[in-house]
Amino acid sequence: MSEIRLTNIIKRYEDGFVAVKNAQLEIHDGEFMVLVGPSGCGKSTTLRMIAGLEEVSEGDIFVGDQRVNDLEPGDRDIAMVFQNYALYPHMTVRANMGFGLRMRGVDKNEIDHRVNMAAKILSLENLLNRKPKEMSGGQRQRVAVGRAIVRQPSAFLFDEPLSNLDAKLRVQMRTELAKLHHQLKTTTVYVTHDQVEAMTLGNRITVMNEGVIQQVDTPLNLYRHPRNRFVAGFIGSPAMNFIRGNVMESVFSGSGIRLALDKVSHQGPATLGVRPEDLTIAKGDTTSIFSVPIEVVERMGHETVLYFQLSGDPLVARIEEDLAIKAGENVPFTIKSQRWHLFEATDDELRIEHLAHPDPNKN
Amino acid sequence: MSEIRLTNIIKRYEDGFVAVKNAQLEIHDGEFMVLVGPSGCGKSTTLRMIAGLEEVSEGDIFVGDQRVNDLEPGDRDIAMVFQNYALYPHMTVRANMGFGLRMRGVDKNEIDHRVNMAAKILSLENLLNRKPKEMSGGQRQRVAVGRAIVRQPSAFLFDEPLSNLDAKLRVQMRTELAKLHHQLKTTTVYVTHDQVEAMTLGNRITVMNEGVIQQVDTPLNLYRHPRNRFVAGFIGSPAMNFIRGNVMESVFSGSGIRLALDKVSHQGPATLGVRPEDLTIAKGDTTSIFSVPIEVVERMGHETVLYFQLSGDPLVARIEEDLAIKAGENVPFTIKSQRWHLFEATDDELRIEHLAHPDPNKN
Amino acid sequence: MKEPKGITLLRHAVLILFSLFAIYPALNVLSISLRPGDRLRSTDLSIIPEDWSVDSYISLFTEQPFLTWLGNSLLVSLLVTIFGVTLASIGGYAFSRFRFVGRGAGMATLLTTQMFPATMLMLPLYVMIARLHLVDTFLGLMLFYTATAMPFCLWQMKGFYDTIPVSLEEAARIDGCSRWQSFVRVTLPLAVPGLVITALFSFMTAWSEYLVAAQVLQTSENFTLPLGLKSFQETMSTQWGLYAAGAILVSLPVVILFMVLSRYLVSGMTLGAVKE
Amino acid sequence: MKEPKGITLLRHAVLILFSLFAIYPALNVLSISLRPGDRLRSTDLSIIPEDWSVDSYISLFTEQPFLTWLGNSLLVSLLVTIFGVTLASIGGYAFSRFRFVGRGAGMATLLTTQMFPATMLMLPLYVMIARLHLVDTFLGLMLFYTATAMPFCLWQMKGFYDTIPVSLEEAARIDGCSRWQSFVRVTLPLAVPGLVITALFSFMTAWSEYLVAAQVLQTSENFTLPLGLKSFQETMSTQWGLYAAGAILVSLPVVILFMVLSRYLVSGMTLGAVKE
Repeated sequence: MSEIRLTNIIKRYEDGFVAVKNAQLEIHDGEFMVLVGPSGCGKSTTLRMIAGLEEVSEGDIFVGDQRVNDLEPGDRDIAMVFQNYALYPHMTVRANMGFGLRMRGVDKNEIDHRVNMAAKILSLENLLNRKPKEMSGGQRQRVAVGRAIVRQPSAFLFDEPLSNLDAKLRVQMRTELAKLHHQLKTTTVYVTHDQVEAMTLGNRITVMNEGVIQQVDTPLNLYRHPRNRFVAGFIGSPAMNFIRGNVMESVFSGSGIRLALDKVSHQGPATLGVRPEDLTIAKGDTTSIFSVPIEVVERMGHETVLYFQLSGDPLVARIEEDLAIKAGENVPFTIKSQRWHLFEATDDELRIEHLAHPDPNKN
Repeated sequence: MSEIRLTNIIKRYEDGFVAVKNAQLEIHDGEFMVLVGPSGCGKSTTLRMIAGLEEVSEGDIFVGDQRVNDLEPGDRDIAMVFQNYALYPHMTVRANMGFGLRMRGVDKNEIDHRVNMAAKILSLENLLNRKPKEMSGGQRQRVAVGRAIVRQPSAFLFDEPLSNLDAKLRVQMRTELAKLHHQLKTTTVYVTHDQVEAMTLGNRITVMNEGVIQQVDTPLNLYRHPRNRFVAGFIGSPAMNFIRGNVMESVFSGSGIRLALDKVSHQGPATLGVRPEDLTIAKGDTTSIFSVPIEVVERMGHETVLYFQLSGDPLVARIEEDLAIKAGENVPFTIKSQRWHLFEATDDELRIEHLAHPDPNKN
Repeated sequence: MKEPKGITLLRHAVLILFSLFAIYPALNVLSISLRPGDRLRSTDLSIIPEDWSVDSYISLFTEQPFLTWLGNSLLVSLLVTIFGVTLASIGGYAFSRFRFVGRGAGMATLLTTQMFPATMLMLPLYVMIARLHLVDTFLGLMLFYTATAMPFCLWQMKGFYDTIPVSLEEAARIDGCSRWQSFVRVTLPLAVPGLVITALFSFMTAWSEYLVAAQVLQTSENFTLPLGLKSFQETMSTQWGLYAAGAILVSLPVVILFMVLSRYLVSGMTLGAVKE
Repeated sequence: MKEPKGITLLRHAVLILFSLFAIYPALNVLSISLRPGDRLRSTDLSIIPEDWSVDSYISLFTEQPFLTWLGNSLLVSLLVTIFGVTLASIGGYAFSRFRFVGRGAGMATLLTTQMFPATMLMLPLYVMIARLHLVDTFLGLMLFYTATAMPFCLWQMKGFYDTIPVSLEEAARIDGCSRWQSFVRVTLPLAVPGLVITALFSFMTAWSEYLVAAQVLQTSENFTLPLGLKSFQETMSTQWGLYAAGAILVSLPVVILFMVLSRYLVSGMTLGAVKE
C-alpha cells in the first residue's frame, strides 16, 4: 500500500501568508498524479510537505497507512527529483545514485547491483564514473531519476524536473518518464507549471490556484469538463477564448455575437468559453456567428493560428490545416456544434453543466 | 533603402574556431528575417556582426548602400533588443528609452515626444518613471522594444528576445511583435532557436547549422520543401520521422516498411522522411503500411500524439482528434498520399526533388 | 525537526558571546578616556565613571599637536583613497572585460603580492624610501599605502564588474556611446557599491596604519594619528587618558563612514550590482 | 575598434609597472640576506651579490633563538587557524541557511567590529589581557587573533555557503541524512575552497601580526617571529643581514602555502562552489 493521502492540509508561513488552503487529496497506489498551476499556486509547497522538507501547519499526511507528519524526510520512504537535479557535485554518478542506499546501510554488493540495474534502464552505463559537471543537462536529469529509482521507494516526487531542459529534450524526457512509470508502476507525484506536461504524463491531474485545489480529474475530463473558468483557461494551449455576455431564453449575447444555446436553463450574466480549435471558418452554407478582420496569422505548416479581436476581447482560432489567409483579411467564423462552455459570472466562475456536453466518464 | 546585405561573411575566432562560414544573405527592405538554428550554429554571431559588436573576419556587411564593417555600433543606424533586455538598471524607463536619442543630441522635447509615442504603442505610459527592477519580465521586454523603436532606426535586431519569458507570455509577446512589424514595417533581423517563433514571425527564415546557412526561404516553403535532412528535422514539432532504407524501381524499403513511391528516379540508399501529422491510422479498407504496438500515448484533448518504434527507430504520429488508444495497443499506420520526403544518403543529405510535391512557389 | 532548533540556539549563544567580546573593547576605551588622571584599571563596571571629565579631550587639542596629526592623516588617507579608487576602477575593468596576454599571470601576481607579511616588507621599504630620498615625506608613505592596497582593490573591483552584464555596455554602444562613454555612463554608476568598498578599504589602510608610518616618518609634526597616539604610550609612563581620548577621535570618522555607507557595503559584499 | 587597443596597451604598461613595484621588495630582501656583513645599501644591481654567503642564515639558527620563535609562531598560528575555521564553518552556515531573530543585526555587528582601527584596540586589549592575567601568554594572543579574524572568516564562509544550493542538502535529507549529516557529508566537502581561504586568512593573521604581539608578549623566549625579527632592528645598529634572512624564512611557509593552495584560492575567490 503506497497510496498518499492529504487531509485538510494547511501551510501557513511565519509572516502569515497561507500557501496551501485546506488541501484534500488522495493519490492512489501506482497512480501518476500531476500537480499543476501557475507559479505561487502552492503546488511545490504541497509536494515539499509530502517530502518532509516543509512542516505542515495543520492537517495530516499519510503514506500508506502511516501518518508521516513528524517523520524525517529520510524516514518517509519517498524519493525526490529536484528541478536543478541536486546531484552531489563531489561524487561520481555511481556514488550519487548509491548515496541513499549507503545511508540506509544497504550491503555494498546490493548497492552495486541496484545501481547497475537502474543505470541500464536509463542508459547510464557509460557515465557511472563521471562527475555531474562533466555531463549534459539531459544526462544529469537521468542521473537524478536514477538516484530516485535505485531506492525503490513507495513513491516518487518530481519537482518540475524538466524545466531546465530545452524544448526537444523536454519532449524526449517526458516520454521516457511516461515509459518508466508504465514499467515501474510506482506511485508518483509530479509538480509542473506546464499544462502540456500535465496532460501528457498524468493519470490524474490536480489543478491548483492561489493555494486552493480547483479540480482533480483525468486529463481529458479536465479538458472537456473544467469545473470553473480558471481550469478551463489553464488547460489547453492556446488558451480557451472567453466572451462576457448574457443568457436570455437559451440565447447567449455578448460583445459582437449572438449564439443559440440548447438545453441551458441558466438566465442572466455569464461567460461563454470556446476553445481555439472549436472556432472554425464558416464555409459554403454554414452561417457565420461573427465576421472579423484577422490581426495576426501564424502558419505552422500543419495548422494555422488566427489572432483577432471581438469588440476588444482578444480571441484565437486554431484551424487544423494550412490556410493562405493574410493579416487584415475579413474572416467569417462559426462555433462547432455544442462545443462551447458556459461559466457563471460570479466570483467562483463555476461552469454551468448542461446536456450538450458528453458524459464526463465516457472515456 | 534599409536593406541589409552580407557578402561572403566569415567569422574566425582567435583560437581558430570558425563560427560563421561564408555567409551570403540579403535581407530586403521592410522584411522580417528570422535566423534560426540550434545553439552554436552561428546565428547570434551573425547578428552581432551586423550590430557591430563582433568584428567581421572576412567579407562585407552593407546596410542600405553603405559598407558598415568599420563603423562603430552607434553609427550603423540599427537598434537591438537583447536576450536579457539589457536595460540600464540605474535609469528610469523614460531615461532608458531616451538614452540613445540623448547620445545623438536630439532635442529634449523631441525625445519626450518620441518616448511618449513609443510608450503609447507598447502600453507603457504608466511605467515611464519606474526603474527596471520594479517591473515584471514582460514589462521589461516591452521597454527593451520601446528603447529600440524610439530611435526609428533603419533596422531592428532581436537576439532571442522572448527566451526569458514563460510560455504564455512568450506567445503573447510574439503576436505583439508581429503586430508591431505589421505597423512599423522596419527591416528586422530576429535570432531564435525556437522553430515555432521562426515559423510564426518570419517573412523569410534563414536556417543555420554549424556556421553554414542551410536554406533561406519563407516558412511554408521550408516546411514543405526542406533543402536537406537537417532543415526537414529542425522545422516542425514534433520533428519529422526519418527511416533509413533503399529505393529500388520506385519502391522504398526500409526497416520494417515497404512504400511505393511514384515519380522518383532515384535508385539506391536513401532516407524517407514523414511528418508526424502525415502518419495516419489505417481505417476501413485503406491498407496499412506497418502495424506496431504503441509505447506512449499523449492525449491533449484536441489531438493525440503516439510514440512507437519501427525496428528500433523511434517514430511519432500526431492524430488531429482525440483517440482512446492505450499504451501497448497495436495500431496499423499508413502515410498520407504523397506526403513523404526522400533524402540522399550522402553527407549533405539533400532532399530529392520529385513531382509528387507541389510547386514551391504556389503560396 | 526539534533537534536543529537546539543547535540553532546554541549557535546563537556562541555568536552573541563573540559579538559582545568584539564590542566590549570599544566601550572600555570610551570609559578610560572619560576618567580623570591616568587611571587605567578600575573596579567600577559602569561605562561612564561617576567623576567623568573631558579633560583628556581638551588637553589633546590644547597641549598636544593632535590637530596637526589629524591634518596629516586626512591628507595622506584622502589622497591614497583617490589614487587607489581611480586606478582600481580602471584596472579592475580591464581585468574583468578584456582577455589580454598576461591577464591570468597578472591576476596571480596580484594574489602573490598579498602573501608577503608586512614585517618582511619593512626592510626593503626602508631601503627604497631612503634611495628615493622620501624618508620623512608623505609621498613615500602614500606610495607604499597605494601599492599595498591595490591588489585587494583590483580584485574587489574586478569581482564587482564581473557581476555587471556585458550586454549593458553593448546596448549603450548601440545607443551611440563609445567604449569609454559606455564605461562612464553605464558601468561606472552601477559599480558604485564596489567603489565605496574600495574607497573605504583604501582609506582605512592609510588611516590606521602604524608600522610603515613609524618607519617612514620621523619628525613629530609629520606624524599621522596612529603614530601620534603611540607616542603617548612610549613616554616613560603611558598617558592612558590622552591615549584613550585620541583613540576615540581616530575611530570616530571611520565609524561614521561605515554607518553612512553601510547600505552600499552590504549590497557590495553580498549581491553585486545587477540582479538577473 | 582601434582606439580601445591603445588604451588596453596603456593599462598593461601601468599594471606591469605596479606588479614590478610590488615584487621588487621581496627580491631586495633576498639580496640583502645574502650579503656578508650588514651592508644595507649597495650600488650592485644584481640580486645575488658576487660575494654571497649564507652566514646570516646560519647565525639565525645557531646564535639566535630563531627556532624557538618559529615554534611559538607555528603553535599560535595553527591553533588560531583550527579554532577560526571550526567556528567560521559552523557560524557561517547558520548565517547562510537559518533565518533567525537577530540574524541581520548579527551580520551588521560583524561588519561593525571591522571598523575599529587596530591602534584603538591596543589600549582595551592591554586592559583585558592584564585583567585576565594573560600577559605574556599565548592564550591571550590567540583569543585576540581569533576574535579579530572571525568577522572576515564568517562573512567569507557565509558567502561561500550561499553559493551552494539548498536543494543539495534537501536531497541528502531525502536520501536519509539528518540535518547534521547532510552538512558534514554534502555541504562541507563542497565548501573546501572557502575553508581553505578562511584557514589561510586565519593563519596569516596570526603568523605575521606584530602590534598586538608586541603588546601581549614580553619575554624573548615567548616571542613570535615578527617580534623576534623586529628585535634585530631595535638593537642600537640594526642587524640587517639577520633581519633579511629572518624575513625570508618567515615568508617562505606563507609563499609555499599560497602556491599549493592557489587552485582553491582562485576558485574560492571567483566562482563559489557549484556552477549551475
